[in-house]
Amino acid sequence: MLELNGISKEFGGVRALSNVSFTVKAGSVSALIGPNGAGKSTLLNAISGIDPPDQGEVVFAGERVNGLSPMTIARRGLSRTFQHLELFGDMTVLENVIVGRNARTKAGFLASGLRLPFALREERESRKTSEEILDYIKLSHHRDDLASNLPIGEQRVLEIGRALATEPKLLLLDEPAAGLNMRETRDLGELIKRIRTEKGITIILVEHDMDLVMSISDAITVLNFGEVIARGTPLEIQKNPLVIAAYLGDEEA
Amino acid sequence: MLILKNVEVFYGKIHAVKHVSLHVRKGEIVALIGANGAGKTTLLSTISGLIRAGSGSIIYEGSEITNRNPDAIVKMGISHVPEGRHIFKTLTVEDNLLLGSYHRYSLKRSTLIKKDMEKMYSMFPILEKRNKQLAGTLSGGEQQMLAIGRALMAEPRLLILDEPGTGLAPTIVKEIFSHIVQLRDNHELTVLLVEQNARSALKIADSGYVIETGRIIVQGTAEELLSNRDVQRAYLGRDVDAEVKI
Amino acid sequence: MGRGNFMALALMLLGVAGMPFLTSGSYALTVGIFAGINALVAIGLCILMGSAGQVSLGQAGFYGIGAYVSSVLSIKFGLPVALSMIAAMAVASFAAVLLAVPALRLKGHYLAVATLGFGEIINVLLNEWGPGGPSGFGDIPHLTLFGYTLSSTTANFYFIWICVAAVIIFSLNILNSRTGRSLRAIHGSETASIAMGLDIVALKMKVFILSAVYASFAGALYAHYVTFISPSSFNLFYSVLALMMVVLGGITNVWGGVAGAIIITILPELLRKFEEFDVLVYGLILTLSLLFLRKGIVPLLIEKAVRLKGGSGARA
Amino acid sequence: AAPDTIKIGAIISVTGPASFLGEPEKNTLVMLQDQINKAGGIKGKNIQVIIEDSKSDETQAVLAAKKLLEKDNVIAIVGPSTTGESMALVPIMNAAKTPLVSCAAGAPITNPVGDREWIFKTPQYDTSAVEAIYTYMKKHGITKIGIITISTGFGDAGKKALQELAPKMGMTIVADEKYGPKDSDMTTQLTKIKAAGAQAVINWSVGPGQVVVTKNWHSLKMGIPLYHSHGWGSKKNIELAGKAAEGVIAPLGRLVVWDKLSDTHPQKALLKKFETDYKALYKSEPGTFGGHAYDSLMMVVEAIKAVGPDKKKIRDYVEGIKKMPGTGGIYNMSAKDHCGLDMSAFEMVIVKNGDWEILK
Amino acid sequence: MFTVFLQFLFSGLTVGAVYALVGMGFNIIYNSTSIINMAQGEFVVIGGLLMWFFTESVKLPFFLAAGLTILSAGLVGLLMERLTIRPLKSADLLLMIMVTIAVSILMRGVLMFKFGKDPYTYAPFTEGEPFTVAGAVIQQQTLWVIGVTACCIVMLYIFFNKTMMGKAMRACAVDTTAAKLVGINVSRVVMISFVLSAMVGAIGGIAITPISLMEYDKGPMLAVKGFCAAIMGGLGRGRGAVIGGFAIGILESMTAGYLHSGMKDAVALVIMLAILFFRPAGLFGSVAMSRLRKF
Ligand SMILES: Nc1ncnc2c1ncn2[C@@H]1O[C@H](COP(=O)(O)OP(=O)(O)OP(=O)(O)O)[C@@H](O)[C@H]1O
Ligand SMILES: Nc1ncnc2c1ncn2[C@@H]1O[C@H](COP(=O)(O)OP(=O)(O)OP(=O)(O)O)[C@@H](O)[C@H]1O
Ligand SMILES: [Mg+2]
Ligand SMILES: [Mg+2]
Repeated sequence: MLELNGISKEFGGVRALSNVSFTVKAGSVSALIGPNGAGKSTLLNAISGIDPPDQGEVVFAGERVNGLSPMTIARRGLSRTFQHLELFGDMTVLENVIVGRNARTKAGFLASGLRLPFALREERESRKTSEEILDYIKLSHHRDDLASNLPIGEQRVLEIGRALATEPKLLLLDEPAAGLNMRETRDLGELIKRIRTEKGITIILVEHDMDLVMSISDAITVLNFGEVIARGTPLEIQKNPLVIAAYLGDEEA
Repeated sequence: MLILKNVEVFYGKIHAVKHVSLHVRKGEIVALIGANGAGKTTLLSTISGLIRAGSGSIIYEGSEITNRNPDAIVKMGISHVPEGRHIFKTLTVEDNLLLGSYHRYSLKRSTLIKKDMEKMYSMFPILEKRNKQLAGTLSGGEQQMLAIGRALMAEPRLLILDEPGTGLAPTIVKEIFSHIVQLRDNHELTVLLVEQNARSALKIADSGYVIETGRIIVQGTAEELLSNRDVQRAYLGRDVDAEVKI
Repeated sequence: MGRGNFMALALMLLGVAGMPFLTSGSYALTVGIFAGINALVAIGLCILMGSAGQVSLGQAGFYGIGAYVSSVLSIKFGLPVALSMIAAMAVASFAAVLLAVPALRLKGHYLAVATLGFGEIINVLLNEWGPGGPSGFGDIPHLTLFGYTLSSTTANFYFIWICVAAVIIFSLNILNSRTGRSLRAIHGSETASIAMGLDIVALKMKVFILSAVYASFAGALYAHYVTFISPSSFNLFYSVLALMMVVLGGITNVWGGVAGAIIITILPELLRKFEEFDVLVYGLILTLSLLFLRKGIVPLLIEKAVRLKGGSGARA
Repeated sequence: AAPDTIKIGAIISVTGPASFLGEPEKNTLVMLQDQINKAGGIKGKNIQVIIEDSKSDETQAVLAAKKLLEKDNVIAIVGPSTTGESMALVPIMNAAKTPLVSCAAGAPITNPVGDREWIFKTPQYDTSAVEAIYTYMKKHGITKIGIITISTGFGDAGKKALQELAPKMGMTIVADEKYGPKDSDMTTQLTKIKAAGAQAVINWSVGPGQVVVTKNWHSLKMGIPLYHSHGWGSKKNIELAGKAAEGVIAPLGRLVVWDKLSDTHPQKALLKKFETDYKALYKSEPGTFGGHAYDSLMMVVEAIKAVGPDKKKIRDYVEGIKKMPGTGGIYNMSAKDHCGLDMSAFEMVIVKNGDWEILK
Repeated sequence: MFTVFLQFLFSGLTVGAVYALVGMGFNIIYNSTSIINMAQGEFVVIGGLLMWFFTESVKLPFFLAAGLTILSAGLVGLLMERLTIRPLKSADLLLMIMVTIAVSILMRGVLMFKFGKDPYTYAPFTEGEPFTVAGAVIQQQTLWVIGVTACCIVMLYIFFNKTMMGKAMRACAVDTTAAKLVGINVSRVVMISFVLSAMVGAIGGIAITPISLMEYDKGPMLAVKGFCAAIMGGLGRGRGAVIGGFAIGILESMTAGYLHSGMKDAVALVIMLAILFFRPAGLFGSVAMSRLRKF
């Protein structure tokens, strides 16, 4: 599904990513963990084209996508959420999701302004799909609330819902559990699992909550100082001394 | 050291904090636990003066600080690490830390403050490496470290922490907590702590309060709370019912 | 379109239809005409700023292009006025693309200055190369539609306000649709919009064009009604005035643009009796109303209405 | 107002960029109204001059005209102050069949006369002022000139007149420069004019710009004379420019130099009264522009005196005015000329010792 | 030829110095609030007109008059902030900017009421013949203007970069909540920034009036030019406004000199647009920084 070859990225002297390569299997949940500043968010930006890499190749669904605009990449079926929530705060929950449908709809200024039949049809359909998504992520009761008025936990879920509306093949989640309490984190884990199994969407997850990471991922990649220091299943990673030293710390220290 | 008596806070018509009274003793770490939207952030912001209390009184070291301006409250030795970090995004890391010491800054003290900055750098080495970088370009976790470091630069006697662990790697959270414990033990720092991970918060705390929809519903020592079944079920992630079934 | 909008539109049309019977003579109608012309500019600015979050201090440039191009084509090339108006809007769209190229990279104050610069450049060009130079030129023909020449004030009044109504409907349709949502999304978060697959470059470009088309249409209407134009009607002062209209009326709602345009047009007329002091009183009124209205008149009214109904009301 | 007052409208740039015109104009109108009424009005009826501020803006001028015509039912309108505003009113006045006597100078206001049936103006033609300057220059052997004009309607009209008449009168314009109404330094333009080898500079503007040009001209020690337009005619300009104004020449209406006229001059008595009355009332000088308002209003008043408050009759009377002394000159209107002044309205005036002096 | 060039340059410097001062005034307020204060031009006008009032009308000695003028302007800045900016608190930025426009209209109304529409001027700081440099003439007052500008530049540089107060001001604009949390009295800092920028504006007015005259409605033009200068140099950057101001002044002068004076404003603006195209945050502004800020 996704193949990274030698991704490097530098910010004025700071080497945020150096020669990162790995592949993500279709239909899996892959976690990306590592200390603060390891380059995880930078990597997600590189993959989604928001901040393209200096070097290396991103192959998505068999095609090279680096160099393409984030918009094009999104339309090819790659969607994401953000570490610092990036919701459209002045819009309602439903509207936020409908915007996600934009990648799959067409009506422009004239068609909308003149209410051409196809635009109206499209509008009805996006509304319907979006409401279904709200049901799916269990936010229907907030349908007409402003997104900025939701508690953080639900905002994180809403971002996932908005990303789902673009009908992605690959979903990148950047710290979706940050600011969530235990119960919400558990619900989030369930949601991610459902998205994987019911919708067959491949997921890359960046997260510091190890309980969540260990319980839902198939494979884990560990970054440190912009380099991949380990890859493996949750069990392997938990035992890896390098990872323990760099990131996990001794259990119950 | 800090006493809240019947504090109420409103957002327009929303009654966010209802008749809250609590007591933080000098040299104690007090944990405040509650679900999302319970009113924790609101309460902390009221203490530090960012939000005005509707009624009630807040007494700090014997003097009334209810609805004082935040800058006056900072000068009295209360420092607040807010939710959402609120670092100065377009200033450098160094300037952020320096501004932390704003209320005690004077030319005479500048070498002293330099030294304090070194301390922060040794606590968060990554910040030193990034010291000329604009704070807004730091990674999420680095920003959180900066927010904590900036608050410590004020040399507070009471530190208010609102979810300091958010976005931080597990090792760092542990480190920060052990620092806080050290500061309490060696410098009599008093801490009011809100943390989503209630278990780890209660582990370092001396006492705790549980707040739900704006009301304090349980209070006690940390041990009491850790062993309270309702608290366990609601906030410590332990599925008591399931365990019982097994 | 929503009930609120429908009712507002019906009310507006009723008012327009009744105006000529309620007032004697053409003074009030003339004020109404200018209010309508300003409303067109303000609606475009509302969409540009309120929805898409793009500041513009250059609307006078488009307004001027509309007036000049249409006038010149109809006088010098003898084009039918309706045709020259369309050509003027085309030229303004082209200018909007030219402006959008640098403007797309800018935001906030930088965008404000870039658009301001654009408006001023247009103004200098009109001064230097426009027919009549700074003194302007006259004898511009009235608009003729289906063999009927709009020379009377009443005819112009009706025609312009019908245009305003059409533009309002068109704009509301845009705003309550995929396009409008996309614009608001860009305003909310550009990063997220890109990640959602929005073509923000094209969208911003098009919204600039839309506001330019509205403003140039207004400019052409102005020229063919007054029949005399000079560059001083299309300077920065007008751009600022347009901005004042939308902020005062409420930037987030096209009705805000209409209301603001009406108020800003009528206000100086009401202040005539203050003579010398009108600038002072005008400034005072503006300052106070901005201080007390904040979100603008229309959003405030909607809020009031919603509160009266005591529930979650219709969004505009 | 009582029903037997005669209402005359006035549209004046009291505020806005052209307010330096509007200020003395408005003062003059108010003063004249009071004087006339105190003297018993016109055949026992008081006059009321309803002054509307056009804010130097054409749209506002149009609205003001509509208001005056319909709400106040005025029988004639005096003003506006600028050419653009006057032009914008042409169709309105023609449609309303009400006379307008403009206080602006632009030739297109009254030309072509065929389309300007109801429009008159009192300020001298720009071409007349240019003619006066060129004639004087030729006498003094100057043929190569540099011109510098303000980028407003006033400056533009002057520029066109200067360019149009230059070949006819044997002048060559070697440099043609501009500046904006709020510019604060014109040394660059003047340097260029000097470098182009001009024998004299002509500045065409009103407002503070001409003072700045004068100061710059002085400090550059350009060594060639500086001429101003008829917009220079205010003592205030000499005061502001200080010693830099010494030696500056301009074609001015006789208002500013009335005390230097011979007692037999037909304008003298009128000018003297106007100037002294104005000074007594407002502690400043009416200047050329106050004079325009004086002439415009007086034409209407004279007409009403003669033929009564009837729009058509007023128009016909004004068109028939002959040998009427005013502040701007001696008016001779006709069906072909709705201004009625020529070059003879001007004197060439030089600044000497901080005062005006008529050149022979 | 060189003489002519030099003369153009001097002219550009004279005009540019004022743009620079106005631009710096913008920066002071921008740095502490993110607001662009459209009444900045009126501060310059107040400086010029009050100085006239105190020297010519009240006949006070120069330094006393200048001091009083600067203080009065500061007071106007203070009143403006307390009466219009402070009540708005955390309102939308655009609204605040519109309020400053409304206030500028109000100020013009008051100035017109008090001073009328006539231009004013007074004697240059030092009387005497202009200096001649390689054939080009430079007035003494021009040197004063440039000198005063330079002093302001240096003082403001030290203030913003070397003092804690300066840093605190910048902090206020970035994040008010955060500023409060580190103990900054945000309301006072904002007030100080208005006072300071009013004073800087007034100083500009005092210096320029003997050269260019001053009238009640000169403000908007100065504001527009100063705004362009601040943007061209990069908002918030002291040296940006200075370079921007001089660049615009010199560009205008050179265009007038070598191309055509009618196009001078347009050419300067076209070049500014070109600069913004390649450097969207101005000459000295950092794109990274502007990305982190909404305005
Ligand atoms: N625009 C930038 N300029 C300079 N340095 C940057 C920039 N963006 C990121 N960095 C640096 O690159 C490093 C990697 O950042 P990144 O955001 O990818 O970390 P991360 O792994 O997501 O960390 P966290 O877990 O804290 O979110 C950090 O040290 C950060 O300071
Ligand atoms: N600015 C605001 N305006 C209106 N209501 C608010 C505002 N901020 C918070 N609230 C409401 O006040 C209540 C308490 O919110 P608060 O942020 O204090 O909760 P919290 O316990 O900190 O939650 P979290 O765990 O999500 O941080 C919530 O119901 C919230 O919706
Ligand atoms: Mg990250
Ligand atoms: Mg909280």
